[in-house]
Amino acid sequence: MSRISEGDYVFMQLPSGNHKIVRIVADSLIVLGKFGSVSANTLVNLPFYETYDIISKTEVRKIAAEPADDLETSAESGINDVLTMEGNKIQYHGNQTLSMSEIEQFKQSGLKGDALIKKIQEAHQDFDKKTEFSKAKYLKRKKAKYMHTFCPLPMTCDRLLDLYIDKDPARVLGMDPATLAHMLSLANVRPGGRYLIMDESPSVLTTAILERLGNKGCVVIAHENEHPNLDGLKYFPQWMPSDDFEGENPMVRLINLLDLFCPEETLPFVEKDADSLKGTQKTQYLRQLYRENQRLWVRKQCELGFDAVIVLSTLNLVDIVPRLLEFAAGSTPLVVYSDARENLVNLTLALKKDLRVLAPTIMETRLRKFQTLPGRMHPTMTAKGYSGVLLHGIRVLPDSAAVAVGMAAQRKKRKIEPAENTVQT
Amino acid sequence: MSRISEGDYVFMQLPSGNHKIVRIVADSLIVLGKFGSVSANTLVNLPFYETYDIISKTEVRKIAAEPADDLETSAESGINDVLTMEGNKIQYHGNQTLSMSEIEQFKQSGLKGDALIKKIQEAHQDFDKKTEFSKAKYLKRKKAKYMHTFCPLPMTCDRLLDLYIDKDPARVLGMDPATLAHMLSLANVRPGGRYLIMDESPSVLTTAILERLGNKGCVVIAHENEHPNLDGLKYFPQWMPSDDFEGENPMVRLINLLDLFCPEETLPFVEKDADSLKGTQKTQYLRQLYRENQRLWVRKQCELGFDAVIVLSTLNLVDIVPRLLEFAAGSTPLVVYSDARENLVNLTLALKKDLRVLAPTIMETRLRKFQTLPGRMHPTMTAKGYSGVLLHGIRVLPDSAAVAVGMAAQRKKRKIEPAENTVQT
Amino acid sequence: MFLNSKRIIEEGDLVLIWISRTVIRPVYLKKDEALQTKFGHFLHNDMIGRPFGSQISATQGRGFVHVLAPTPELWALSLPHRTQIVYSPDSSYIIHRLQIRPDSKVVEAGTGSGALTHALARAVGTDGTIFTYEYHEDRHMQAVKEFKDHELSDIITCTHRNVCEDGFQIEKPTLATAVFLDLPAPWTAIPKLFEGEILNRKEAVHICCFSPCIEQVSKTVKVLEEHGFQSIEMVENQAKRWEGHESMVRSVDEALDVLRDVRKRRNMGIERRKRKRLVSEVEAEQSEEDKKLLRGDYDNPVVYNPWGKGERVKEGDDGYKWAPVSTIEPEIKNHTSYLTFALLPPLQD
Amino acid sequence: MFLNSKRIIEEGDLVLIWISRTVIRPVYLKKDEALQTKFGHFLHNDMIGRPFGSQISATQGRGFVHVLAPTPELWALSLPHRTQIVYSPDSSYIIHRLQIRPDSKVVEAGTGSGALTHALARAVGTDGTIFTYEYHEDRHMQAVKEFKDHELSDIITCTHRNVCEDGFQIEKPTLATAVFLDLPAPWTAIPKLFEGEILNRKEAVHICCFSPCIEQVSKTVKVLEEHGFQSIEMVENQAKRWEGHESMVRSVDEALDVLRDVRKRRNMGIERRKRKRLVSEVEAEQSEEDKKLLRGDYDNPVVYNPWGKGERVKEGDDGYKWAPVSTIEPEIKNHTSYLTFALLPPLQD
Repeated sequence: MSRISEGDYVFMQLPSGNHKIVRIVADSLIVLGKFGSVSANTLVNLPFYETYDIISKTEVRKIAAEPADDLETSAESGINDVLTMEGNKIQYHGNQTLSMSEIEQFKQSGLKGDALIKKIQEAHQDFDKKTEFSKAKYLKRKKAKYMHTFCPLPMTCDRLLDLYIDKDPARVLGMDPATLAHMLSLANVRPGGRYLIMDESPSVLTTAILERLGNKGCVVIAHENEHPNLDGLKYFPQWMPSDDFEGENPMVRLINLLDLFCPEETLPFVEKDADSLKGTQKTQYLRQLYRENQRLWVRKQCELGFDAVIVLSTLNLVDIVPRLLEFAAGSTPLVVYSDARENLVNLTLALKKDLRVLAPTIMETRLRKFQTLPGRMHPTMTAKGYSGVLLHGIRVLPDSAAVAVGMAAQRKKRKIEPAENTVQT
Repeated sequence: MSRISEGDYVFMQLPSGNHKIVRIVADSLIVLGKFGSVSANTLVNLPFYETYDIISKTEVRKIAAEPADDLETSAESGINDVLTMEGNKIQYHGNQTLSMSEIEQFKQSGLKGDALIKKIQEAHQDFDKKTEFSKAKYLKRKKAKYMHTFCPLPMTCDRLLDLYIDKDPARVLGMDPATLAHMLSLANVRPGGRYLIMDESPSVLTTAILERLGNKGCVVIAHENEHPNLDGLKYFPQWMPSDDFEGENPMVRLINLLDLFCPEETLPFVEKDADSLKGTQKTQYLRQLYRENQRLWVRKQCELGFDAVIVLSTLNLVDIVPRLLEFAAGSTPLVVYSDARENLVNLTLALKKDLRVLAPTIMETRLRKFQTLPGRMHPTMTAKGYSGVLLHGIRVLPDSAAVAVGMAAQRKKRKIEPAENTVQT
Repeated sequence: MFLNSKRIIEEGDLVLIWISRTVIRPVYLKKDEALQTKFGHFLHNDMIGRPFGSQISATQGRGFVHVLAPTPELWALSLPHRTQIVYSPDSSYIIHRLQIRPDSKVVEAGTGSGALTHALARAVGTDGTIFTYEYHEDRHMQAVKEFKDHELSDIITCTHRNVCEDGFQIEKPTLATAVFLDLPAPWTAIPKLFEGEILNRKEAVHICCFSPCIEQVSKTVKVLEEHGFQSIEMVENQAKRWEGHESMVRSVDEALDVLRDVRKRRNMGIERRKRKRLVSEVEAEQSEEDKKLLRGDYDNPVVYNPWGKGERVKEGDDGYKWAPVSTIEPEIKNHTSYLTFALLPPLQD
Repeated sequence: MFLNSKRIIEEGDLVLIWISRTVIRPVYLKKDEALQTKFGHFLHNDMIGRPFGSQISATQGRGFVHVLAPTPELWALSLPHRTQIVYSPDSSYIIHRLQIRPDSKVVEAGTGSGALTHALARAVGTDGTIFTYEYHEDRHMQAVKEFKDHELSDIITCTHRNVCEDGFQIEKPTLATAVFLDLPAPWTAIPKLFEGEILNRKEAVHICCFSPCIEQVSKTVKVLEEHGFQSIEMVENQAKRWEGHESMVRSVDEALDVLRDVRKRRNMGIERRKRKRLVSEVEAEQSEEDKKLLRGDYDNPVVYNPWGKGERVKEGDDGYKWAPVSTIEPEIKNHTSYLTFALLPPLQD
């Protein structure tokens, strides 16, 4: 994964700090908006992680610069002023950036990229008087605006999530990367595991788990609609489930809630002699057979118990989670995400009465990014607001006496109490 | 307020980082637990803010040291190790502190205070090899344990709150100082203002407002029980309300919810000729008269409207807040504290339907303290967990058409919508 | 204006016209004038004589505004952001920790937008004084004008000065017990506090330095220690704003019924296609409802649609189940500045 | 053990006995042995053959425990805190950002308690390798033993070494694509990564330095830049734990009724005293209920007591109204460490 290949989805980091996912299709033109366009063929075999300047549609040049990603453009104390150091004294010069019309003149004179930046820099009368910090900030800001550069990065789930958070956080239920990461650990996701999940995001949770599975194990997606939302999975063609009846052991298996919870309502599958069928009838039959086998595999796994139940859904959690719990093996984690703590508070209260989950706990993890410019270190001035939290607990098996009297009895508070309470009450 | 006077309540900062409030009563003994005891007379006229070493019950000595207040005792990466610098290299030496029995030996040899610390320090074989940081930390820790020192500070509401947070945060509904401070600003508390409050804390909110009022204005405490909780107010005798009928314009006035909401149920006050009464009968009558005048003053103010309504109560907020709103003048702030965000979410939803509060908003403010030792700057490793939040909004007067149809109509969503919504919907 | 409890709006008053959370317009009321907004035309005459907090309707249309009395917080919200302002979670904690009381004398540098100065003025009231210093001349002039307009000139003394170089001394002693420094290099200003009669050394003096970068804190702490300050403590104040909303409660049984509905319609479609091949006229016997079902269209009212999918459902609409949730503002103030507090004990005679 | 999906407990298994949130005991099961706790006596025989997650009752008394399969997170919870551990909100984000995948090769220094090492081992699985280094000999020995006991020795290669001085090179190339440094001076270890076949320079290498103090971050960032690392980003991960509870809903009408009740009893008391002075025998005519009321005692059952004041009311008890609320842990982890991430692009041939 160190060079771009044809067919790849590539995550383009742009000088503005924004991102774009492009697909490398032979002979196509890759359009990066105001940062220029370049032919896909030119990109094939370029190393990832380097920054390139677009010279023309068929020519790019590797440059030393790093894309602007750690510099804030938002307000900072005195940021609109030019601060200069004279000896030990700090002087203010007010806002003295070039006017847009001056910059336009430079641009129309045909200057581009680095050369344009240099010109603007020279024209800025106070440039030499600036502190190192404000110089760095000024250059980065100008670069972000006028450079035709990009930095190609391989697609990862982390980058997919970043993209959604930038463009439309509601689609990922306002989930921040630290929370997603925490879900994977708390759910004990590991190569070879088999996980029952609900994923209402455009497959962000799904791809995150798949990255951890490698080529072993399986994700079963229980979806509430006729078809699941696999929008993000398309950037990872290796995992995309298909109706391809030749496929073996797919990493992603699908089941809708009706087939999951009410198998008795599934219409009986009528076996046929495939060899006696022809053409589309045969193809159709084999596809149905493949789906039926998938369904049977999932139902079998439901009986064996999954290695974790992981839920990212806007269905009433108090309603859906206890039903999914039935399919978790003993001692496996339950992890539930919600974009509102209130939903998980209600779920906790319900689970406290349901004895099948040990120590249900709500966790809130929040990342805080910093600017790390020398001498100017501080958390970024603004950040996305996240309200998402997760609940985790461990599926346990209440003792046989309790199990014998059935589910209804379990929901009532039982006389037998956990060890720690025995002495406390 | 620069020296201790007889009768003062004094906030004692102790070497452990703990605090204690003591009252300076002539000829009494001030007991500071393991940090020693000293006679109150010895303390009278001592300057505040200095640190004193207790030599004997009748003798203290001013010392240069500052009480240990910015140093953490909790775990820090490698804190249990002795780190030494040898050239540029960092060496580990494991945990090599003295054993308790060794220290006890020193103590039994009669050593005290600074001398004891020095001895322990000398005995610590690796002391010279430690980094400046670990030296500072080591010394502070030892000081905290063996010094008989204290630092007297004047009583303030800020310190009162600190004390409750240390000892029993539930009594102040887990309210952190930043939230209290924010309430005062959002409620527009200023000298001369008249505020209607509920204060379920031991008067922490009350004293915070009183500090801002100086000697002008008034706090009316609406209390749900027969008597309000004025536990914290006793440390500020100047503000303590009394049944003293000689008192004029008390800063604190009390009214219970029944007298506030149902004045028609208050038994009619029977006026008498005070001069015709004698002894306890007269005293009792004058006291009743004083209370009645207070009640009338409060009811009058209710009609005029208060300068803010500030609520710190565990009564159902959706129930109590709309009732209190009636007594707020137009354009004055509503500020409500709760130890659970859920309660304020419910209140926000109720207020959105009730048109009398503009832009009800929930704010969460959290302080994060840092260790500022040179070269070892970081947020404190642990901190109290606060869950409290506040709601604020502005009391407004819905237009007359709406008012005319009465309160019931207001609770329904009206056709007229705020300006910003007119274009959005 | 900022310091009284006026109840009725009069001509000449400064009012803050609340148009929306993000649009608050300061207006001095004058007879026969009007406020023009994109939401309508609002007559000053409709406001004068009414109580503060009144809802005023546009001369035409359904728009309305609220007319509010000025407070430091509302004023800060109404400011076009000339420079970064000290936001209320910070300013309120600063005032709290600096133990500012009615009658306090406070030194502030720089004045900046004047947002904190307003809050400080409210706290000290008419018996106290704020001595505020600003290097930037335009900002200084702007602040002087504003404090005059806001009738705060008696409380606030403005000085145009680079305190880091020229110190704090003015013609009269300031004798402050509280100091607030919002400067790029507070450590250069701290020594200047000891030149002239700036601090009231008979009382404890509380100081707060407000710096965005951690390196500024290190330098500040060092210089504070060198100058005899104690109880040095640095804190950050992280504030988040939440709103209450109602979120639709969608049950599993409803989800299952949606799936059953889809399955039923699909099966009927299969049956229909089968039958069509055999006896096409059978179709004519179907009921109207079954015919509708066969169309399999979500716009079709017969489709089971428990959550109003594709319809315009407003939060809290009847016919659906709702639960309270909180949502955070989309962009939070992740950092404002580090607040370094310290205390200078009184000098003993 | 840590890497499989075993369902049934067997003799010899390592299980984690969950006694309470704060007491989790690692136990290797052996026939006829028992676990003694202050809550009771638990027989290994009662656990062997049962499914993981089973609830096991004490041989006498009402106490019980749960028998859990080990995971890195549970293992970390069970640790007597030998040294500060990397907590799960941090460790999970570190693994995420370092893009650790099944088959990754990872360099970790120092090993510490091994909590992160366990999580790393789970992430790389049997096809990957963790090269972990520890200066402190006791800790190293302890870790070696633990990884062996946990059947992770094939995945984890432990080296007793001061990497800041002696580098990372061991007998075989490590060729790592991810590096985690939890050292007092990571900037002294970074140059050592370029000595020997430590990094896989054909792939991008991700690094994370874990430092509690901000000054350590400054030095680290500088050295990372000098060594060609890019996309340098420092973050803090603030995690808080919440619990759901039910809080009693107390209405205003109930509060008013309590006050009315007090007032009524007080007035009756006054009346009674008056009458007593006049006709003491009238009192005998009072009803039993009025007599009770006159006692004016809160323990008196006739007193109106809607919220069970003075009684033992358990959260959620019938007869009261409750609302869901969340409460935070009384002491939070305010800071663990700053996480500095960076990326070293692959070398181009």
